Amino acid sequence: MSSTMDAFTVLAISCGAFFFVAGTIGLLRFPDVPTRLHALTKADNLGLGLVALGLLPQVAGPLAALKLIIVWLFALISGAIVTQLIVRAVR
Amino acid sequence: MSVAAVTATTEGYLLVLAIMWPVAGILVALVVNGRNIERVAYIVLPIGFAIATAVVMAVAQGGQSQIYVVGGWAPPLGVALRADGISAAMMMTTAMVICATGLFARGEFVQPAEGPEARAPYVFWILLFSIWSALNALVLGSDLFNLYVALELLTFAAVPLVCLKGQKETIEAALRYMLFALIGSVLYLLGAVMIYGLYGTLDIGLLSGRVRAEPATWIAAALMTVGLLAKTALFPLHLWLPPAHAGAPAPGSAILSALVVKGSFFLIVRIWFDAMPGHLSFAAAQLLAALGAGAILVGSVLALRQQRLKLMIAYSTIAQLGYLFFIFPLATGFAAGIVWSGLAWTGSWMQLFSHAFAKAAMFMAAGLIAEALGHDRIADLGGIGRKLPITMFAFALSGLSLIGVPPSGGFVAKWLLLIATINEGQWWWAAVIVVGGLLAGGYIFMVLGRLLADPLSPLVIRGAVSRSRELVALSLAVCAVLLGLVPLQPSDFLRIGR
Amino acid sequence: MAAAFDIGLIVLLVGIGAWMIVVRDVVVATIIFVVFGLLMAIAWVRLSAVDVALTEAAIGSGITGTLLLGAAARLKGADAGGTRLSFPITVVAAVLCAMISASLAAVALLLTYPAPTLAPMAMQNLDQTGLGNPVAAVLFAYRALDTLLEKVVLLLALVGVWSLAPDRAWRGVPSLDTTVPPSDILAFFAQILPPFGIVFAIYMTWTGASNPGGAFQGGTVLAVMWLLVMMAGVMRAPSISNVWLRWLLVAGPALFLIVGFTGVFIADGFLAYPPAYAKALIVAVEAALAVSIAATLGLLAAGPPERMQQK
Amino acid sequence: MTTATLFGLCSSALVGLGLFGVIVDPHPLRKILAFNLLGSGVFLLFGVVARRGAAAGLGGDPVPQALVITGIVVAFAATALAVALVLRLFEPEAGNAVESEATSAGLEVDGGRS
Repeated sequence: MSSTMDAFTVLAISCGAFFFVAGTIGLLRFPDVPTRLHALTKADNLGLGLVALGLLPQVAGPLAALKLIIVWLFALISGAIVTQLIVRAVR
Repeated sequence: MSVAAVTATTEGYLLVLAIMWPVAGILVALVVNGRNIERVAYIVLPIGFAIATAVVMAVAQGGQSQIYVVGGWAPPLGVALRADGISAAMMMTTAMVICATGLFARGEFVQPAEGPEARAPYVFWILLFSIWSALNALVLGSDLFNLYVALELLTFAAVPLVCLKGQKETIEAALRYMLFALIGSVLYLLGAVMIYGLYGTLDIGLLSGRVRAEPATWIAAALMTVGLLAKTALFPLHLWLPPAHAGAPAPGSAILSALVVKGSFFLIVRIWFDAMPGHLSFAAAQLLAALGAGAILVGSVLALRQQRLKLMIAYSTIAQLGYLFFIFPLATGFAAGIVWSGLAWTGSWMQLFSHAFAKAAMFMAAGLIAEALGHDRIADLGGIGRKLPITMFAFALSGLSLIGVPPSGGFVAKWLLLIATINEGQWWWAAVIVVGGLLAGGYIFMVLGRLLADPLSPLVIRGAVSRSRELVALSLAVCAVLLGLVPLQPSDFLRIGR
Repeated sequence: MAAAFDIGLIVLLVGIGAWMIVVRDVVVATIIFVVFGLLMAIAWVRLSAVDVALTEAAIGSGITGTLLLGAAARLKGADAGGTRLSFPITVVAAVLCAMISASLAAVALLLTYPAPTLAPMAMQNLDQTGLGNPVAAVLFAYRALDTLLEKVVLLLALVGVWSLAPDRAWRGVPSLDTTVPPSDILAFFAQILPPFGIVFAIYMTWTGASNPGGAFQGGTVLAVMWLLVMMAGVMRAPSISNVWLRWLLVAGPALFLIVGFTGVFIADGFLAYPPAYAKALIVAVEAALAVSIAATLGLLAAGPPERMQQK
Repeated sequence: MTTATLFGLCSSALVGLGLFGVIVDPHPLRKILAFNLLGSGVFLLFGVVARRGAAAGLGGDPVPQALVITGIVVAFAATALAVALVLRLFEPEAGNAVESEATSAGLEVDGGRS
């Protein structure tokens, strides 16, 4: 049982890491700030989500799992806000 | 409770009051309608003055330092306040100059009788209280981090004062001052944290017993000193001072030149004479004094070449600050092998106090002249001395003290320093003191000559100058002269607590 | 493993710091600075300083980032490039900075163990303060004078910022980035996030007495929430002569000062607390401070008033 | 090498970088950014000192940790004031409005450099 869960964790986090790498490449390679932010936020939101998902089987109880999901949700919201502010700043 | 290495004295509560009374003034001033802010000042200034007087009397009568342990938490865990002879004397000077400036500023920063609250008066009075609180905290503090907070308080109060008038040049000057000051305080903080890492305390009294002669200590002390030198505008870190001090409104210039730059100097003395006594090497002391000598020569020569009165006075501040740094080679008593050399110690502090009075008076006089004429071009000042005799007299008296003509505080200071150079066998500084006096004579008489000369064209007086404001400037100048009546010997009062 | 993580983090910190110094565009430099701040917060956790990590994330990166980003945006059109230093002076500066760096590194390597520490003393006296968090005990009991003076520093910085207002705009409102009209998306998020933010800020202030957190962190979160709703156009910036606003600014420091002087009569002296009531008094002071800090930081980031309020 | 020593070296590098930026960078806003980098370096040294002083069951000496919190807040206040000065100096509309006001106020004593 636990080895299945561990395999799931490894798989999900690896996928998450892949999205982070993709997002970072986008950040470095895309031509202007809006497209860079697009690449970064899309990929990183998904990446963070996958990392959180992968960690879910590893935590102690439902409360800790809820915490992880809340962390992801807040990261989503604050990421969206920060992106908006940055775009306003460069325009 | 922690080991009581430091115990409070009976009148110690006065020290807390000295710092917190102006703070209470700031808080009240922030919430009252701006129209009443001057009334707040009428309460804050006299009571603050009374507190300073009480501290001086307590220190003089007790013959020892007054100490207060804040919250009952003794150092190293807590923070103590300590008033020795030099802090008490600094507090008194500060109180006198600030109260005089308050009286002087009444004519300049008044809320309009009708209509809404105005910007400049509201800001000015709050800044004045803040500078007072910060200076008291600086001279009473005995904890390196507490002193850092006081330094920042002083900076944040001084910078807006520079650009209170709002012209572009003054904002530029304020920004440059701000950057110098920030780098200065960050370097100081860097040194302070190293000290904590080495000795586990920030308390100056405890440090004096723990400090070891080792490279890390020297690096920390050097960083703190360089940071404070930038704030004191010692040559060659003086570039920010002239536009900042000349650009401020007259009461602001008076405070900045007379008091604010001395706050960081005071802290340098605290570090080398109280936190690490006996650790200042001969070479380092000579270097500090050499920078001081450079300040005297460069500042005076530049003052001679100025076209504008306020800029000339600002450059003179750079020169006069230079003398203070002779305290390092002369007062540590290297030649005699004693830790304490009283003549130079007294001379340096006399220089600080007399310059504070004289320079405040001089900036006020310059402000009145500029107000009357609408400009401060030295070349076109001809004859204004006859229209404003009191102002001219104030300018002349303070000028004589800056030059060091007897009887004046400036004379006592420079004479004591001269004798000290001979006693210590460091005659080369004597030459600088003499040349500095001659150069000061040059720039003061250049202006005095103009003030008394026949006007090239009929003088147009733009605004009436209030008699009471002239008298404020004059009384400060008289204070500078009266300091010349103290006996020419080491002062016992300035020695209290060491 | 841990050492490898630390080294990686340090390389990142220094690399990003260097990038920030050399990168050409100011806005990009500011964004890099925000990232740097977040990495610093991780460094603070690695150094077992969770209180500082929270402060760094909230102030060092969050609100400073907002402030600088806004400023960079407003300076886009202006010609703000000062005069470049000549090459020899640049070299001298580089050598000087390298020397300072080297001497610091030397100090870091020279420091020996056992290191001096006040941790045991801070813990011994902790029960007299009634607090569970030693950092809070240092801030509000052992070294309360620093904290009180620092609050005055904050207020004074605000007066300094306000003093830069044009005379005609005194009593007016700060203009928060008027160049771009607020977008609907931002307004949407600015309505979702603040309720959570406020709850979090209150929790943070409350828990600071016994866990990492406290008035500074809580107040900063509140300030950021306030800034967010102002920048998104959900709520208007207040006039700086608003009486309520000025009372909010002063409330925290004033209560601190009053409690401090009360200590003269009911305890050992100024800023001393009677052990029985210490925790209650400190929590009350922290609560008032959090509100004042929020107002002060928010207004500091909003800048001086620039126009009169539209009726 | 311990964690504390590693971060000590990091702190020294940041201080050097920040100081260089403050001195050399011509753009005032970037000077302020560099000042914040310099500040972070200094604060990090506080963290190192605190970490070294770990004792009595604590992960670090609480005194320097508390001092850093104060320091970070003060650094923010400094940044805000400096940014306000820069904006006032370089924003075209604000600058013009000020000058006309200043001249109408009466005095023409300026603090310009000689």
